[in-house]
Amino acid sequence: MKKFGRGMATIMFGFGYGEGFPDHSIASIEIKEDERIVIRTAAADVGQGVITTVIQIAAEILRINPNYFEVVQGDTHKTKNSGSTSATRQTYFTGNAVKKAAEDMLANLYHYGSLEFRSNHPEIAIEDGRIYMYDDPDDYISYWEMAERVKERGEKLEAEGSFFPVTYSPDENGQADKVYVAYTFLSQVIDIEIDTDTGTIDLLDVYSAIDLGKAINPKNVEGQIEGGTVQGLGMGMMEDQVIRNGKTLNAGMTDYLVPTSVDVPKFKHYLVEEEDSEGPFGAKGVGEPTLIAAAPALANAVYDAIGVRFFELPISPSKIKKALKEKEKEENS
Amino acid sequence: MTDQNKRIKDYFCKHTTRCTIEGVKKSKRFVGHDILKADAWDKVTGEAVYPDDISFDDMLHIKIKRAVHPHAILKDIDISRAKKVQGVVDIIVAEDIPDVRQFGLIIRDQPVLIAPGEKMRYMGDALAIIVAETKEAAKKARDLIQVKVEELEVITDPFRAMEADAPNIHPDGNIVITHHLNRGDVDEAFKNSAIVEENRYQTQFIDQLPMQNEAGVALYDERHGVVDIWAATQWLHDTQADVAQSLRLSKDQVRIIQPTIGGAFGKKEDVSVHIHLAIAAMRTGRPVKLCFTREESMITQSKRHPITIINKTGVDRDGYLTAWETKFVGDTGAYASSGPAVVHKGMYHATGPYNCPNLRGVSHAVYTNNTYAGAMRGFGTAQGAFAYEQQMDILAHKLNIDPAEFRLKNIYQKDSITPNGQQLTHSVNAEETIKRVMELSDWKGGRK
Amino acid sequence: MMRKSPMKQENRQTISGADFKEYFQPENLQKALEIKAEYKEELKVAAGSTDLLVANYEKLHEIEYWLDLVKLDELKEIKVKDNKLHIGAMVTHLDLMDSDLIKDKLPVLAAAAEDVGSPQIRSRGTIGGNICTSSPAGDLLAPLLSYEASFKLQTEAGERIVKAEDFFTGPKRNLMEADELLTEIIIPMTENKREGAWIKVGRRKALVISTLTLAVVMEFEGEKIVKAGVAMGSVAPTPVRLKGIEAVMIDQTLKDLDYKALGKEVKSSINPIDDLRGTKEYREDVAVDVMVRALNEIERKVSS
Amino acid sequence: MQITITVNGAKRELEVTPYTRLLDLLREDLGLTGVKEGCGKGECGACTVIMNGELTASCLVPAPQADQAEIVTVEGLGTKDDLHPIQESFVEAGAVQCGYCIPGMVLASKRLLDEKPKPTEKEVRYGLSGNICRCTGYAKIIDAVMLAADKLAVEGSDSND
Repeated sequence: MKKFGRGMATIMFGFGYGEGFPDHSIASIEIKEDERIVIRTAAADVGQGVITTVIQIAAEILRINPNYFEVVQGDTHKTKNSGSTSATRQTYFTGNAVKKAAEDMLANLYHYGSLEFRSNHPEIAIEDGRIYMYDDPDDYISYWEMAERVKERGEKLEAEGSFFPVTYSPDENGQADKVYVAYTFLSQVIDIEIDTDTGTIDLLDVYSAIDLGKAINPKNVEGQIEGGTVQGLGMGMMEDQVIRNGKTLNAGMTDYLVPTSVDVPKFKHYLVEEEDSEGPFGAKGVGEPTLIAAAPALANAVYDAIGVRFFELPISPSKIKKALKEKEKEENS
Repeated sequence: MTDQNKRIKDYFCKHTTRCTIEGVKKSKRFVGHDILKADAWDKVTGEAVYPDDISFDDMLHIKIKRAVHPHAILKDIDISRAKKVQGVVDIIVAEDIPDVRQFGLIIRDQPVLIAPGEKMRYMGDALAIIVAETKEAAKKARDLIQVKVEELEVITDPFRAMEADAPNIHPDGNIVITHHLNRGDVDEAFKNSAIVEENRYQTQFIDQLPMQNEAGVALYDERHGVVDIWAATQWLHDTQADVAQSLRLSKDQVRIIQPTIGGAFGKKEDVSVHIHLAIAAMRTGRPVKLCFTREESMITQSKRHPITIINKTGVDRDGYLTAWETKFVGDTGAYASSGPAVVHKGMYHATGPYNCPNLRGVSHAVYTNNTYAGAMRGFGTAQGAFAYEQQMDILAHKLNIDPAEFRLKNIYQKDSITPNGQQLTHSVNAEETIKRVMELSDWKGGRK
Repeated sequence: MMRKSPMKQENRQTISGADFKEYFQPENLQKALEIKAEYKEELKVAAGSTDLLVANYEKLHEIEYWLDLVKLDELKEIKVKDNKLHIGAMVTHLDLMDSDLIKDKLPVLAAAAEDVGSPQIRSRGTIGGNICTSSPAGDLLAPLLSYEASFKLQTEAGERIVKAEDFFTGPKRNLMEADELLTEIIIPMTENKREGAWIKVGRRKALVISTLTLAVVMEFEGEKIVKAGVAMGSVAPTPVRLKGIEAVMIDQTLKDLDYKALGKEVKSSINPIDDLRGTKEYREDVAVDVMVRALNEIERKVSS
Repeated sequence: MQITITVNGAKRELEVTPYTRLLDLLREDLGLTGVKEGCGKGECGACTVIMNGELTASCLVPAPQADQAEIVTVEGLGTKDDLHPIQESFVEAGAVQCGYCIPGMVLASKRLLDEKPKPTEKEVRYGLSGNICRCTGYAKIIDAVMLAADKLAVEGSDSND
């Protein structure tokens, strides 16, 4: 028999290292004569897309197509510290650092532009890689020519930005004014079916609403929600590294199971975008929060389906089947 | 990148500098759009270079001989037979590198190689670095190394580890760190609660399981005295610092270059191949490569902490949370890694996004002889949520309220106070996420 | 955006020193049998290699003598002879899934083949390999038992036919001699109406080793069950045929059978263990319910 | 020992040992590092190639068994400047995160669409069931395959005109 169940969970996640730990990111931007804009950051792109995120942010500020950007990333000898890709911090920290660098660069474009045009900011327009006077768009200087001219001055068209918000270390009672820079919130509803013969869970649908301030790249945010949720569901129903007497019994992917394409549910998302955080364009981090609600929502759905609470993870078929049997016994007695 | 130019007119306000704030907000051309991922082209064609894709001519291969027991004193290590394997270039044991220091993310408690007389504390501890002309020769030599140990009690349970008579895994005892939370008057609040619900939750060891195992290549530039390491890390400059201090080099002498990273999820925060690669490269003067197998990766590198969570939660008759008492005991395994930060971060989130005026909590990260636990997506709060969100559901059912309504009653608003006493001054839209997810799922208080 | 690394491997073509002494890749069976006779247990036999390379991961270089059957086209056929189906040992899971003959005559075997591992494994793994590995969790094994398959074991000098139910002697053990090769699987056909059911239980929906498998095959004359094959995997040290259950079914109609009682009977006839894939208790309890499910499924098929 | 294989259309004669896996041969001897090793035991699909028209875990093929085989790796599909429609769909659908599983996913998609040009979502899920992805939760990958089916259908009808 199949039993339907639906569960909800709402979670929060304070991102950044917080707790008074020095947490910052440094980034730089350089406009080159050869039609490239180089962003330098040590932020590790582990697949989440920070490279694309910082390009979008810089492109937005510098008003030029993302195609022109190149990200120099991941070399201790070419980049300054950007902090780790962890704690859901890169969009917020490195995003802000890049935004500041880009803003500094934009200001410099105005500065050098006003020198070239012997004018001042209100009369100057900057867009799509061109600097010109409003009244004569055809007489423009490209960013690349500007880089050349700045070079001729013996300077570089380069800008650096950093972001270093303050948090405080909690006291012996765990109390402080600001422990984390901000919080991301997410609510999820998960629909499942339990096969009472085998104790297995079929994942049907997952509905998510995330308070992320602003999605710099909505599709990549969706990718984070889907990927994080599936990891959380793996935690909820199958993943378990079994270590007995110090030795792992299932070292390898034969018996350490994660969900396959056949196991995963369908998704629907809602992005709550109030643009009210101090991150770039109001964005907050999403990486970790996307995982956290899945296991409890699943546990609540299991309870909804069969009326049994599971306090131990993962909620495996063996546990479900045993619980069903005990419940049946209880109901019969 | 696809043709963004076509879309520029749609999103771009021509007189940008003269727009109103509102106009600027709507005129975003790139932020808020589905710009295609910059690195996707390399990745769909197989051109992206991951650490294990890098090779040099004349490159040597490394295998690591690892612990033979989860908790034992190394009495003797005999590499004489292994050295005779054809193609073996170097076998490095602790006595070859007397100056090398311990490493670790937060506490430097991990030895680079275990020396005779020292303890192996889990199955992933390294005993010898085998460097050979081929992978096969390195494997064969590794399997010929003979090790004698004196076995100690294997501590597998953090509660056993905390007992007075448990042997110390590290000199300073088995409790790595303890944190507390205290707000309001919990005992009084429980007395005045309509319902008090107490449960014990247990989570498991999880492997982050990024598809790409730890791997890397290193090269020693003798002229400049710089060792170049191509290997993944989630924090370039921190790994650089850890490697440099361990090898007693200046930071400038350790250059880490990040190839494309095949997933991480917290697993690539810790040093894995880096120090062994550097040592082998510096000793042999040749390029060296070390790739973990999946088994090695699972046994050696960090896990998600199993945490025992005891939650006691009170509500009043109207369905408002009154008090919350929590205890987190996290098994951080043989080494601290991120453990000193993970377990209490979980506790700091123990109540979820819900207003609760009275709070008491304690958390311990505890050493055992299991594979060490460190960072994984969620960092203690995923374990915590499994507990608090079931508490919320259980209480809703006991109160006979729709679980969504119960959450809405207690959900954080702007200016709510977190368990740490932090006032949430901005960007608190938790309530809206509940309302939106109810809409999206056509929520009717449980079953469809 | 990303620069191509100058260090990326280009055609290198270097070969490291080898331990192996001989790699035999005979092109006919006789030659293969001669090699087997000469080298016996020293040989590692490679069919689809999907088990061999897993079992020897990180120590392939230690294998001295290989016997590769991949060029024995004579073992890749599925044919009917003397009212029996003959399946060559080198027939892959994918071949079984795709064969009209198998789908028509042995649907339970075809269904089991479809549940083996992944597309990547099914295209290479063979029926002969599944049998010779003799894992209690081998997905094809319960169906072969329930279809009363026999295995042809050949040596250089001769051959013998062994019933599937006698073949398996323990976990990853069987009664093959060192000079023998499994060459053919022989399954009797019937004029009777034959229906069956296949159930695989695992901890996820694909790419998983079975926690438990059940294959039920029944032959009917009219409504009467004249023959029954009931077999399970992963519930004992070997795949097992449940003859006691079969005996209860013979000469009955489906209507006569008490499905739940039979399920309970199944539970008491198996001897599972606790392992990573499930507890003993789980396997026993699931056995009851999947037996009922299988019988319901057969009932549905018979009546439609 | 010597074998002859055709890789991405080019015929090669290669010297191999039995303990050279097809995976090692492709990666180390031919430099086709788009073929990835994720587990070495056929449990993850990162090393997937198309061998004689079928999906194959190249980590489980001793090189001599690939003698006379036709192999397609991801490098045989499209280049960065001229993506195959399946690769293009993966980029456009946002199906790529860390990318380590992607070459195998692209090949599994190709094999599926070669056989079933208009697959249902369920067929796509089963077609990809031998390839583990840890980043994406598969949703965008499934989208990508459906998108690729549409693109290939349009392409096919164009060439029929």
